[in-house]
Amino acid sequence: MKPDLSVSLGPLRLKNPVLTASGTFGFGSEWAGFYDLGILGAITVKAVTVQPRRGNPMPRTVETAAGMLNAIGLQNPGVEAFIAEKMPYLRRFDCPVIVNIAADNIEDFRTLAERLDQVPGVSALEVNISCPNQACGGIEFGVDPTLTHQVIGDVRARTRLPVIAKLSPNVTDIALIARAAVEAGADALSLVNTYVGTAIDARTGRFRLANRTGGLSGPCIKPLALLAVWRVAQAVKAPIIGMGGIFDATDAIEFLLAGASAVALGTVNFVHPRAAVDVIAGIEKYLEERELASVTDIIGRVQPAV
Amino acid sequence: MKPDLSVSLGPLRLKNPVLTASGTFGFGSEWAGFYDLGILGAITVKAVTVQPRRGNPMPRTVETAAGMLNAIGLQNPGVEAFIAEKMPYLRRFDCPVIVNIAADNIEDFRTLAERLDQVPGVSALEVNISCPNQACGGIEFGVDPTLTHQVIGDVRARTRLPVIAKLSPNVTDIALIARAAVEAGADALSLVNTYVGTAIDARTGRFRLANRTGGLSGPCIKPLALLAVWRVAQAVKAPIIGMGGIFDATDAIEFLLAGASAVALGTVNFVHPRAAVDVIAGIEKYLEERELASVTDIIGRVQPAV
Amino acid sequence: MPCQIEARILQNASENDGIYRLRLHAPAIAAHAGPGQFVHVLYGDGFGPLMRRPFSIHDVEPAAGCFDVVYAARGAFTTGMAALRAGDTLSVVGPLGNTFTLMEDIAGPHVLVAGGVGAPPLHLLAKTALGKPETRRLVVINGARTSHHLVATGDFLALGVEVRVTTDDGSAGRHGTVMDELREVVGDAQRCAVYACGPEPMLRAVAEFCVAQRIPCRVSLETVMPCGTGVCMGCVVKVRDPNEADGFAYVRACHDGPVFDAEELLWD
Amino acid sequence: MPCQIEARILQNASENDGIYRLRLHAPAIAAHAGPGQFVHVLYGDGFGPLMRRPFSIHDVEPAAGCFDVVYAARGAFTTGMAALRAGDTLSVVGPLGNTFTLMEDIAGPHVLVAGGVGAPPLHLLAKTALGKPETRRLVVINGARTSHHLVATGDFLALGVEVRVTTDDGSAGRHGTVMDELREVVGDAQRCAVYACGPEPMLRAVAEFCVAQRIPCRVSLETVMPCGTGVCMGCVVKVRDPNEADGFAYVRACHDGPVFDAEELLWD
Ligand SMILES: Cc1cc2nc3c(=O)[nH]c(=O)nc-3n(C[C@H](O)[C@H](O)[C@H](O)COP(=O)(O)OP(=O)(O)OC[C@H]3O[C@@H](n4cnc5c(N)ncnc54)[C@H](O)[C@@H]3O)c2cc1C
Ligand SMILES: Cc1cc2nc3c(=O)[nH]c(=O)nc-3n(C[C@H](O)[C@H](O)[C@H](O)COP(=O)(O)OP(=O)(O)OC[C@H]3O[C@@H](n4cnc5c(N)ncnc54)[C@H](O)[C@@H]3O)c2cc1C
Ligand SMILES: Cc1cc2nc3c(=O)[nH]c(=O)nc-3n(C[C@H](O)[C@H](O)[C@H](O)COP(=O)(O)O)c2cc1C
Ligand SMILES: Cc1cc2nc3c(=O)[nH]c(=O)nc-3n(C[C@H](O)[C@H](O)[C@H](O)COP(=O)(O)O)c2cc1C
Ligand code: FES
Ligand code: FES
Repeated sequence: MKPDLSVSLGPLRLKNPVLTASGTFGFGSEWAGFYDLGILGAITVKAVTVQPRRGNPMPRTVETAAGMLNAIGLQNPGVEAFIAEKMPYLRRFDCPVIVNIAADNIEDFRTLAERLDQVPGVSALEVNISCPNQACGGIEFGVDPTLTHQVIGDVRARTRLPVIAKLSPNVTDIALIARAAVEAGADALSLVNTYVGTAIDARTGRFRLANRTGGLSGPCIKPLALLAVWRVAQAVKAPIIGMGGIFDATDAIEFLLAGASAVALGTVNFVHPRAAVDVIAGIEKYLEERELASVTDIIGRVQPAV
Repeated sequence: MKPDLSVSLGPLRLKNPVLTASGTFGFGSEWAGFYDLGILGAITVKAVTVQPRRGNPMPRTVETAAGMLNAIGLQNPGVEAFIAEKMPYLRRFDCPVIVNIAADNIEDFRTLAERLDQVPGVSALEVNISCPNQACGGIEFGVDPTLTHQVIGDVRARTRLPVIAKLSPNVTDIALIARAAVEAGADALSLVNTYVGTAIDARTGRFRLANRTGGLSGPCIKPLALLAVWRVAQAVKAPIIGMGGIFDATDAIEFLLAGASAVALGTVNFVHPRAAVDVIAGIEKYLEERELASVTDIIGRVQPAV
Repeated sequence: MPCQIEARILQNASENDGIYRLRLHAPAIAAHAGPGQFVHVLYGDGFGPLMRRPFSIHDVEPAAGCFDVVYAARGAFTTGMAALRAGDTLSVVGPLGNTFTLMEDIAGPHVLVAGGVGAPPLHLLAKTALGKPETRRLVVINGARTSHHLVATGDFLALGVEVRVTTDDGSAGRHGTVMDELREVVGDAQRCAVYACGPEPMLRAVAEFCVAQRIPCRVSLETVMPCGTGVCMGCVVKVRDPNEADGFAYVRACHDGPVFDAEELLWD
Repeated sequence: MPCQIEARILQNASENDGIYRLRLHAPAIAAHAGPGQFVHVLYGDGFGPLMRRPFSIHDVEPAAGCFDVVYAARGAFTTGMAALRAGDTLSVVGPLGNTFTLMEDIAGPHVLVAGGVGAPPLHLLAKTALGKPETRRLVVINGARTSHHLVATGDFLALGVEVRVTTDDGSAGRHGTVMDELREVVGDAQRCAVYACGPEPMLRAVAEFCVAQRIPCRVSLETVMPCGTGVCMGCVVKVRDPNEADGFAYVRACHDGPVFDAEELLWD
């Protein structure tokens, strides 16, 4: 018998625990050549804002040791164009669509929650609280438990959709932020977003990114992301979508063992467009080899080294 | 004319800006086969505690993508054995010796500062505030500005040696901690210590480290460390010893451009035992090619990308 | 529709100073690739290098199921790739991006300006353009720093098209730049069309010249391309857009390009 | 005194199932290396793999300035290393660690217990021990899972020593483990000395047997070795130390070992 790969993220039931990470999969339409999007546990689309965003000047990305920095600047067509132009395509697949929403003020988060609440085909909102809050002098929403509570609470109050808080790892104590998000009503948590870093070109003496700083993703951050997931899993009961440097099924299983109920694939999509197919198959094979009936049998089951 | 490589770290004058990072160079005596320690700007030795420490059980380290995790657990012979057995060897070289001190309570930090104050050959103390403070329920000294101020202030009051605060990067705002350390009297700042992470073995379902968590070092953390240095350089005037993933002269120059007055080589010593020789030569060559008279001409001089 | 293939290397040999020709067996890509399109390449299972790198398609033999890439060994990726041998495999995603299409109603010559390793897409363009009714005259301007840096000159000559070589140091062809040749070709030929690929300063000079002279011009741009498939927004170029504030927008070089109309582009 | 050398590969060939013999030109290392010592190896400039890996010295030819390593292709590092060819270079640091020294006043045989890829240090020990007056009798017990996994059997035979082969499946030599042979050799020979290297469960069995039987025994241990030079404290093993709390201390396998007296060791 095939093992059962389905998992629950609060009210959201997924046929398997493999998602795409926001911003690394566009709005799905470029992927038709690689596989049927219907195989995915869920699709998480690129961050959507109230108004269209042009994004940052170039250069926007740079490769680093086993990773990359990005400073895209939330380029997206805005929520209205997203609904009109992107959702019709996404609705075609047998797969929940999670919409990642971003804003630099609370008002916009509320607007996005209300606007997306009734859109057919939208299965959940992922609230990207890693953006700098203009009203607080540019401090990220997600580094402060009070701001986190406020944003998640406000979104929660304006939608019947499941609410997923996407946490920033650039904090002293991520469990503290996780608790604030859950108390404010988050159904699930996504972690981690990127780690803030920079790169300098010694030859020219310049920053390599026009934006100076960018978000670090890829295999280099996996040890940090894995610990963040484990710590949050110890601190809260809410289900976790784990991500950060997952490149193959083994990586994904490590996140499940650490306590994630699902995983998201980010940077790997750029390198191995068919990664999701391999990761789903690899998790299934792992469970079969161990004669485990369900993927839930490994979630959070990591043991001490000796 | 050869460029001038000398730099100042507060009261400490170094013939060049290349140091070893604490814990990656032992107490120097294993290095005789690779080069004369006298070529180094300074030697920073492994953390010394009041009492001998046996350290953590094995496994203590694991390789990760472009990096490694370590959980050595401060294994060291204790301050008395250090002074009696290690200092005589270190005194032989034409090179300042920076002693890294660690403790899990304020009292021990005071004892170490007093005990090392008059030891011939000790040039400075590097205060490792990344250790968990027993009195505060295991929270790291270095993640809290008040605790940081207290430890650095207490060490400052008990020694005439230059005091270097070694900062933990596992914080929301490293500039805040840096300011606390400088206000408490630190002459210089070392950053960064390792990033806390973990690794899990999917095959066995176990943590890979006996200690579960460990500190991440190596090229994978360079983008994060470089930004930490740049941010702290914007926030305080105190000189900075930059480190985190430096593997060659180009990496070192990036840290100098970001605002470090000196750099320390850590993990690279394990991979390229002669790295310090190459980094010193590479910095000199870089300055020569640009006809710069002094290494101070590049410190903090990074420019915008475009 | 792009696909991902573990392609077998049929050949990977040095052509000129640091210039290599790579022949890959990948029928699904060879069957569809057009001039200007590229493949996104990765070698090794390790994470150094982590990201794929884009390379233009230089030539295709759909019948044999293979295509060629011509590349310069510069950084870590390309020097690593140069060490591979026939029989090794390479992961390729492609064909990606839009194509150079031959402009219509051009009375004069179609002028292909190929600077350095910008030659490959223009080689495939020349090959596909030959024999088409709209191609009355085809001129290739093939420039490089020195004779050692010339790329694909032999291939262009083998097509039987008119090739004008320039080198910065005069070691081959005209002592000068592709711009000198371009001005000359355009001067005596009204209503030509220009297609260019090469280093950014060259492209900018060609594009600005053509725009000023009202000569239709298409250029293929290179930017850093993390995904190559249009999903990351990391590769954008600045184009005119009257509907946007300040009159410009960022569009994806990998998906909306790499070939752009010179009229659209904004250079910083 | 260890040194760092960019060593040229003279040979890197498969010997048995996944077992390779690597010959390196590194005179400064070949001149000093003793049995039990190892070199710390790195290939490539990239960061995958990042860290060096330790390999025991299997044989030395100081006159030719070269030495041999025999290794199993297991993970990413060793399979990558297996793809290198003669003429390539490899960065080696060594010789590192302490040595196996022949125990004195041994009336009976010196028994070398070599499990799998634990054979190399014992091969060099056998070679250096031969002809020494204290070596009255030398017995090598050479065990592996199957005949395909046997390491260095031919080399031991070529030395002309007594070799007793065991395999878990009986595909070569005795059907059984090295322990079966060890018990037999010890049984008919009083006052022997044992030297062992191999997988940890085997080492532990050998060590515990010898300690119980009061047979002097030295074992060479493998732990993960980030630096190999004694500075990182990452490679420690647990040894008896009456001066410490709980009676044990951690000492460096790379610097204080890899060869330890079985009496000292504590197994978890
Ligand atoms: C559409 C397109 C087609 C190309 N076609 C060819 C070709 O036919 N032949 C050829 O020799 N080169 C071609 N290039 C350039 C080629 O991709 C770079 O030379 C290659 O990435 C260099 O990698 P490296 O690691 O060897 O050098 P590096 O030292 O890493 O980089 C050298 C240069 O390449 C740039 N680069 C690095 N990563 C990328 C990336 N992911 N995408 C784009 N640029 C990057 C760097 O910014 C730098 O300017 C093309 C680029 C693009 C965008
Ligand atoms: C002193 C010593 C001498 C050795 N001599 C030999 C020899 O002669 N022939 C031989 O085939 N093997 C020898 N080994 C083992 C060899 O180092 C490992 O097989 C090799 O590191 C495996 O690397 P890998 O990446 O291919 O495999 P991986 O998949 O990375 O690891 C396979 C095994 O090697 C271990 N390992 C990984 N990194 C290290 C490291 N830095 N140091 C030690 N172990 C590590 C892992 O924990 C794992 O158990 C020796 C080890 C030591 C400590
Ligand atoms: C190019 C790029 C764009 C991203 N855009 C977004 C985004 O719009 N919203 C968001 O919440 N996360 C965004 N992320 C973060 C990813 O969703 C993910 O959290 C992170 O990259 C870590 O996973 P990885 O290491 O697998 O890439 C982006 C990441 C990358 C690399
Ligand atoms: C094995 C190991 C042991 C370390 N021990 C110490 C220590 O005792 N005290 C300390 O302040 N930092 C210690 N560090 C941190 C390093 O000094 C340095 O801050 C860190 O490794 C980042 O630099 P790198 O990436 O160049 O290694 C240790 C690092 C490693 C890898
Ligand atoms: S490279 Fe990712 S969108 Fe173009
Ligand atoms: S490997 Fe570093 S001390 Fe042994």
